[in-house]
Amino acid sequence: MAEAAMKISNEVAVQITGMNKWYGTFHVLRDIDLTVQRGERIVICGPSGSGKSTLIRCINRLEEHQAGKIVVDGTELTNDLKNIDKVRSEVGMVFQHFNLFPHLTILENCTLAPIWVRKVPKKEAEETAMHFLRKVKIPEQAHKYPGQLSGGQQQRVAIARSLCMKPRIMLFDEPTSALDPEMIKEVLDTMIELAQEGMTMLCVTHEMGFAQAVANRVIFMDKGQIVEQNEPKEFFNNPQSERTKLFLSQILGH
Amino acid sequence: MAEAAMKISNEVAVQITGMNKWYGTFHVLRDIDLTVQRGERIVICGPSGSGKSTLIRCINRLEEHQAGKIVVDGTELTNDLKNIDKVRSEVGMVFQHFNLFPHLTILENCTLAPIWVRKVPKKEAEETAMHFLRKVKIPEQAHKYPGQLSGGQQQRVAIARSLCMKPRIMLFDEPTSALDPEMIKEVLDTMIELAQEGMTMLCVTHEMGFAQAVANRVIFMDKGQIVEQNEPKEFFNNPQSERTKLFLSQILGH
Amino acid sequence: MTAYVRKQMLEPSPPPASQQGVIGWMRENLFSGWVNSILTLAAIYVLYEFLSLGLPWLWHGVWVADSHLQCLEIIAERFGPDASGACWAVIRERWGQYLFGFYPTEEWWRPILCFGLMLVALVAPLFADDSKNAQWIIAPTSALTLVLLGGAGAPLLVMGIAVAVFVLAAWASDRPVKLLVLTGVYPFVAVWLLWGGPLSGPVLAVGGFVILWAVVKLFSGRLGVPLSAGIGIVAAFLWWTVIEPRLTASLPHDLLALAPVESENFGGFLLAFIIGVSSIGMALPLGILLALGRRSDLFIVNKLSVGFIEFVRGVPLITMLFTASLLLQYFLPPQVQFETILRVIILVTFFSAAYIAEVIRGGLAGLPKGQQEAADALGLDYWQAQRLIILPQALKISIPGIVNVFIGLFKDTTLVSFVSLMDPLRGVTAIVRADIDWKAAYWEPYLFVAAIFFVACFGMSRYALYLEARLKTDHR
Amino acid sequence: MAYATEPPKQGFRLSQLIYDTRYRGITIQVVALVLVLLALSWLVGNLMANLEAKGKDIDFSFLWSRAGYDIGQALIPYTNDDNHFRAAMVGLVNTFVVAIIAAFFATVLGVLIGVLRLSKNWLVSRLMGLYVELFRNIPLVLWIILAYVIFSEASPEPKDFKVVDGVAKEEMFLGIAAVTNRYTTMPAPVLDRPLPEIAGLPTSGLAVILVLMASFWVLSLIRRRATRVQEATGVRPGTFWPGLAVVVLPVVALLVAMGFHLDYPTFKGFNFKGGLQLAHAFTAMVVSLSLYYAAVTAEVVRGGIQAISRGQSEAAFALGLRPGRTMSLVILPQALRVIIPPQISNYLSLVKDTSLGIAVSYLDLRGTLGGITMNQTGRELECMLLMMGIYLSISLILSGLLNFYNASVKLKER
Amino acid sequence: GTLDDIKARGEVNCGSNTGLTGFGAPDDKGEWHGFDVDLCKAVAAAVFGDQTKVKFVPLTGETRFTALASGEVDLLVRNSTWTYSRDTDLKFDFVAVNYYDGQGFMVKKDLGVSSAKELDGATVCIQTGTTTELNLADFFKANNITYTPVNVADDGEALRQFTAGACDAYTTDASGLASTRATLPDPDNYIILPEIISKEPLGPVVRHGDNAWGDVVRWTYFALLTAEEKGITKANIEEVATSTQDPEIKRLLGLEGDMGKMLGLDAGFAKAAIAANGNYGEIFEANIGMSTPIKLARGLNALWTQGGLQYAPPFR
Ligand SMILES: Nc1ncnc2c1ncn2[C@@H]1O[C@H](COP(=O)(O)OP(=O)(O)OP(=O)(O)O)[C@@H](O)[C@H]1O
Ligand SMILES: Nc1ncnc2c1ncn2[C@@H]1O[C@H](COP(=O)(O)OP(=O)(O)OP(=O)(O)O)[C@@H](O)[C@H]1O
Ligand SMILES: [Mg+2]
Ligand SMILES: [Mg+2]
Repeated sequence: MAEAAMKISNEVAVQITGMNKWYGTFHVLRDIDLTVQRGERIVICGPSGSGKSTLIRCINRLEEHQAGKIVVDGTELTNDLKNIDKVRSEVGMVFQHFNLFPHLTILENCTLAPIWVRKVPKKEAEETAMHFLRKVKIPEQAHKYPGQLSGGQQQRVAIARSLCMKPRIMLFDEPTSALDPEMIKEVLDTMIELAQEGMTMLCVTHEMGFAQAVANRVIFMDKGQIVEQNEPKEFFNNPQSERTKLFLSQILGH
Repeated sequence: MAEAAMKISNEVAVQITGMNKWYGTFHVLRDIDLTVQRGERIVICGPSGSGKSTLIRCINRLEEHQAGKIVVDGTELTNDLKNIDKVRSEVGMVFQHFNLFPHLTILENCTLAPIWVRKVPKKEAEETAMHFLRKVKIPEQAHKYPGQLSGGQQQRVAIARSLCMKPRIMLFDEPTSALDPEMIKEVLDTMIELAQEGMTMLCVTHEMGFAQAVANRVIFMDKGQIVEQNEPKEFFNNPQSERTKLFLSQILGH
Repeated sequence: MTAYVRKQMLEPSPPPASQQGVIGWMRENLFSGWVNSILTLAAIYVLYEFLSLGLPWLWHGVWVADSHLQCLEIIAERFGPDASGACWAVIRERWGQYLFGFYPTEEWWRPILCFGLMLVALVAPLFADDSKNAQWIIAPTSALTLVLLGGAGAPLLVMGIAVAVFVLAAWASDRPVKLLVLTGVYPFVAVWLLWGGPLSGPVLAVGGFVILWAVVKLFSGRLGVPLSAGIGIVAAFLWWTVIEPRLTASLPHDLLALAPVESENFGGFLLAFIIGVSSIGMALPLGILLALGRRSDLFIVNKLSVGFIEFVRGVPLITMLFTASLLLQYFLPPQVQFETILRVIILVTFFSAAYIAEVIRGGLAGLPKGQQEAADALGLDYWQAQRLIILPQALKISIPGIVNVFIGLFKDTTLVSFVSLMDPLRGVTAIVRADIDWKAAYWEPYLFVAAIFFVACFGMSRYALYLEARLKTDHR
Repeated sequence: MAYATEPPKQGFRLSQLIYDTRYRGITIQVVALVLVLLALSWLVGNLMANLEAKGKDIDFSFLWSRAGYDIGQALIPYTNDDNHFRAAMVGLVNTFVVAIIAAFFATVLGVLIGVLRLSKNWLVSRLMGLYVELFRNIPLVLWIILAYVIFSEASPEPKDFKVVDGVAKEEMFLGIAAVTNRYTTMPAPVLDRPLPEIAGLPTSGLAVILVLMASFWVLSLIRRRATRVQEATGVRPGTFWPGLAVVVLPVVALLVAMGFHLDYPTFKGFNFKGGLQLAHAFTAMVVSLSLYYAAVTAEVVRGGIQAISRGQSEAAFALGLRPGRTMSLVILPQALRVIIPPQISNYLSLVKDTSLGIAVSYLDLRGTLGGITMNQTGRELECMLLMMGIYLSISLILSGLLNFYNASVKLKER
Repeated sequence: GTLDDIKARGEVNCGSNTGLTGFGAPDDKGEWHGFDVDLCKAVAAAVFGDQTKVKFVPLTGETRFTALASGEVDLLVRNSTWTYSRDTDLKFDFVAVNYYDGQGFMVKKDLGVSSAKELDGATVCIQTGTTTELNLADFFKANNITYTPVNVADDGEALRQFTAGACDAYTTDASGLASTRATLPDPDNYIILPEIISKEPLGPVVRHGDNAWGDVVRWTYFALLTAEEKGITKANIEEVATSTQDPEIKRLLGLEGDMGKMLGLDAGFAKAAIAANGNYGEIFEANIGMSTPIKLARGLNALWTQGGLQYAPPFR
């Protein structure tokens, strides 16, 4: 893969400072500071329950943070609904369990948000949708329903659906962990392609191959904190913290 | 593996002539002719939907054929229930999804049919069952329930369950395709052992290693017809029909 | 881009003050946002209104009085002339009728023992593989039953037998399946206990079933189950109609006899339970057959089952009850006469069979097709496969549904008052109010009955939920 | 024997009836059919013999003889000179009126309660849970009786509303409605210039319904146009106000043309005059059925919403859809598939449960045809048959609807 | 016939009121008492010589005739009015009239009404499935005034409605009104209007066509009447039996002739019936007479010798 193709600008895409979050009295995220440049591809890993999902869900306000500041693309996330709408239409998200809408066809899944949120004419929305479906290599499934597709295909539809909103940032929450091994590859291929086109990405994943191939930075979280972050090569070959070492030995030993 | 150990007698175990079957108006099996000698081990392969499962399900009358003749062990399969009962108690079958009875222990799974169909005393049935469970290497699980076993173990129980009926012919319908890779081997080993003891076997599978190791004959089906059959070596190295070549290139290329 | 390594792990800190303690809890759960705040205030207002209406009335309740008028006098005297209050004295005076109808007071121990035994008999099918909960049911049930038996003045011999049975049950509860014998004989024991008469009655009745079983066992190999069952039923019928009456006549009448109790003395919750439990019990086999019939691909069998189920489900229970009490006699030979309660049980059995059939059909549909195929491949015939493989699993899945059918049915037993049986809601209440002393007691009986229904039904529905949850996690 | 060159052809043997898969099914079915027919003929034979012995016959002509009794609540014209058939129809209409009104309130309340039960507000969700459990676990008849008793025991007498020296003992609700211990009174819709009746049909009401149906048709046209505009330009023109106008204005115009106004009940002499006076039997039935089925509906609604996993709304939010749109485009279409089938069954039970009006002598179908008529004419068999037939038809129609709906919304799967 | 069935069964099935104080209601032990109930007991005594061999089936106005027609009960003693159509169309036999009644109205005193004709526009509580329902419709029609019916299932419910004020007037048989009024805590606040709008001959009912059984009931009843006429009471019956010289009494008590046999009963059937709860007058007084809370006068139900209508044909 051509590393050169992926360029990082100096613009800031996401800026998180001193962010804290509690569930009840449980302190899930502690003093998170994170700056993501436009075009950066960040992989987040860490043991289960360390707050990875919560962190990226805070970025498009699926969860509310209680202290600190999150600025996405220049818009600060507060209780202001307008800001939240703005951020959400700039940020795409792909879930572990795809969460496609089972009562709509693939095409309708992809055009729903553009039509109702972006107010794009239907025809145009459908063209865009077909474009992205072609990109994820399943244009011929456009008129089927999600239930008729395999898991890998569904996840690719989920990616296409996000892309149809033309987001500037994409969030992935363990996009491949609910898939059978043979399907993981098709989804990762799609994500790699996306990365090569310069999309800003935050990706929670344990696919270390993927991290090494495309990430600019790997972030290791534990107990709600960012414990270590580094370039993938350094991170994998020369982890600094004890915890990181332990974690890596576990997942790579697998 | 000692090829010499597997001897084929001249007795006919299964004789299928001019057999046809339709689902509604859909012609699934077309003019099937097949003779299986006692002691033969036959592997059936072919693309999905080609009628492999239907063929072997016809042999113990899980499906009814509409034309032609099927004679199993000298008994013709007609509408006569007595014949059907006879054939079924001579023919064991192992399914893709094991189909163990979840409300019975492993031992009960294995003794159920001998007790109720063969009218064997319980004690004797249990001894036989333990014998075969030892053979498939899980005697220690006898008092557990199927849900407590791994997939590979379950499939081995399914094989033992069939064996307890002392069948003269065994049918396998993709016995390993629902298993994780690491478990496939344990099941295949059991099957190979069975083959070495001279059991007549018809096996639908795409495990080509297995076919090469134990089969006397490989049958390739497509569109409800037997397209090609040959010894494994010949079949794999020197396929005759175009379709076979295409198919082999696909599954071996995988 | 900078590499970063955290030097010092942060300890969790408490959330901001606004999220903590009672205040935080209230902010979170009661006053998050103005919609919620309004809802909370509205809810508090509604609660206040209800409590201010009901509480004083309950608080002013009078438990001891000879008549409703006296109640009113006592309340006026204690709480002032304008105070209103409940007159629970009517319940205190008449609770026996609400529970047992006119069942003779000195024989109350019989229904009590019956009920205790029922719970123990149910343990085997309901907790077949859950010995811990089985013990949990058996222990308090036994204790409570024994206490109640003592309270009702049961004879010492009976107490002894009860103790023996419960000890036996407790001993067997490590593997509740062992208690299935008890489940099997329970119906006959219950009939004997409730209606009385010589012990030979139920024993001889069992004989019919034994004959049926023996015939099926003997002939099913050659003739298939349906045919041999038919022969067995005919044989059993002969036994019941021809042989049993003669035997009964020739046996001494007072052999281990309990004082007979007439059906019309049954009333109150005793009646509700008898109708509910026996209908469900008898509906179960019928429901299974109907469910199998509905799934069958034999055209006529299928249509007959569907027709029956849809007919029963399409007609209100009350019309069925009217039919039972008013019209059934038209369809029977004139010399055949049996009691209303029995007829109601039969019709309610049909009624619940249709609903149970639907529940079981759901259970059957929930089974993978492979189970039937595996049974076929092993050479089991249709009835063996159903009995050994399919039904045990389908029934297990269906138990919560069946419990829910039972709850519905139990509530519906109140309708039998419209065919002149003494149900707890209207039947007993009408009798109580026919007494001049209690003519004006409107609310108390209803509330009392409502409370009992609530406790019973709520308990059972929780039990159904618990089962459902357990089935869900029961991957094993 | 010398000619036996080919195996003897197997003829039909009796044992094939049991052992041959082709015939065995037929055997079983024939046996079952014969048994059922035998049982039926036994029953019918008994019936005939019994009727004979009692000198009765089966004859439906009593339906055309004079009923002779009055029905308090008759929504179609009826006097005691009309025949039993008409009385039965009055009862049937009463059944439907209670069922429809109760179904309406049960649905509205049930949805509300079901949604509130999922509320994040602790107190509210607990209260709703209490409500649901309370109603579900106590027999419906008891609720009916309780409602009835509350209305007649715990409400003031009409004369308490009499204004004496400028003050009344009891105030009317908003000055237009009141619950008294005799009846519930509320404003009555009155038409000054109703359309002439044709063949006893309430044409004015039918006209209103027709106009409403036409309005809704126009509304759907407006919506379709809005969708077309949206598809073309991306912006959906507002449909709420035009829609409201289209639905409301024609009906209002028609009502005004027919001289519609409300007749308010007022207290005159010893009683309320004017307005609608609803009998307690009716109100008790409506109230208790509504409340009871609201609880049942609430459970269905809650189940339906909970069945749609949280992931669906999160995905919609992540795509930038607002909560309102998420509800209407993503959650509801899916939840309805889960909710509607059991809800149709609930409606079915509700219709059947109107027969519990017997507890308060509400004269529904069971009260007229299966009650007074049956009793006065002694035609219990005929009346029962008719009644069962009618209930059965209603239920078959409803379950037909259910099947149709199920087939039309089935999710496509692999 | 029915009589044989009853003998085979060992008890008489009697359809009774679900609970009308004085006429038929169970007490807190489940024992049935009342004017109608005692007639049934007398019949049981006549058939079996034992007045306890009777089973009471409580029936509402709506279910009573169906129950009788279908054979559910052998005898209906539940203040049922003898009418033409019930006798012919419903195929029943009214074997006698044990109570001459008429339909009346009860209102609250403060309604200020003194005649039923002033009830224009009133709400009237009425039990469904009764002749009163039909009479009411006829009465208001004849007087060209209107009313709103409030249907109730039984007497208890009617009373509750009426006292709660849910209806202006309660209409039923005058005897029922009296019995109901008597049980109210404040009977003086209620008045029974003078109009009797119908004739209500109440009596025991059996199915058409089984005259043997009808005769049993009829003559049991007449035996009670005759006993009153002849001064035979529960207390003195034994003494009368030993001392009497009156041939009719002798026939009645089975001391002479075989009257019982003609009915298919024992010779002493009438004696047993009378001994059960006394003669007609005793039963009347014990259940609904002036000494009870119900306080009904004999009125029309006095013996013919005392200016009433109760008249028994001779035992001969
Ligand atoms: N809604 C919630 N309420 C309370 N606690 C929660 C909630 N959601 C998550 N948590 C807790 O917060 C912690 C962090 O959760 P999170 O899902 O972010 O972890 P994660 O790193 O994504 O783990 P995984 O790899 O298992 O997905 C966990 O301990 C979890 O139990
Ligand atoms: N019950 C049925 N009714 C109608 N068509 C059926 C039925 N069962 C199978 N078929 C069809 O018959 C054809 C052959 O099915 P079969 O299961 O025998 O194929 P197969 O070779 O075993 O395929 P696979 O490798 O996918 O198991 C397929 O096209 C299938 O869709
Ligand atoms: Mg996570
Ligand atoms: Mg297959």
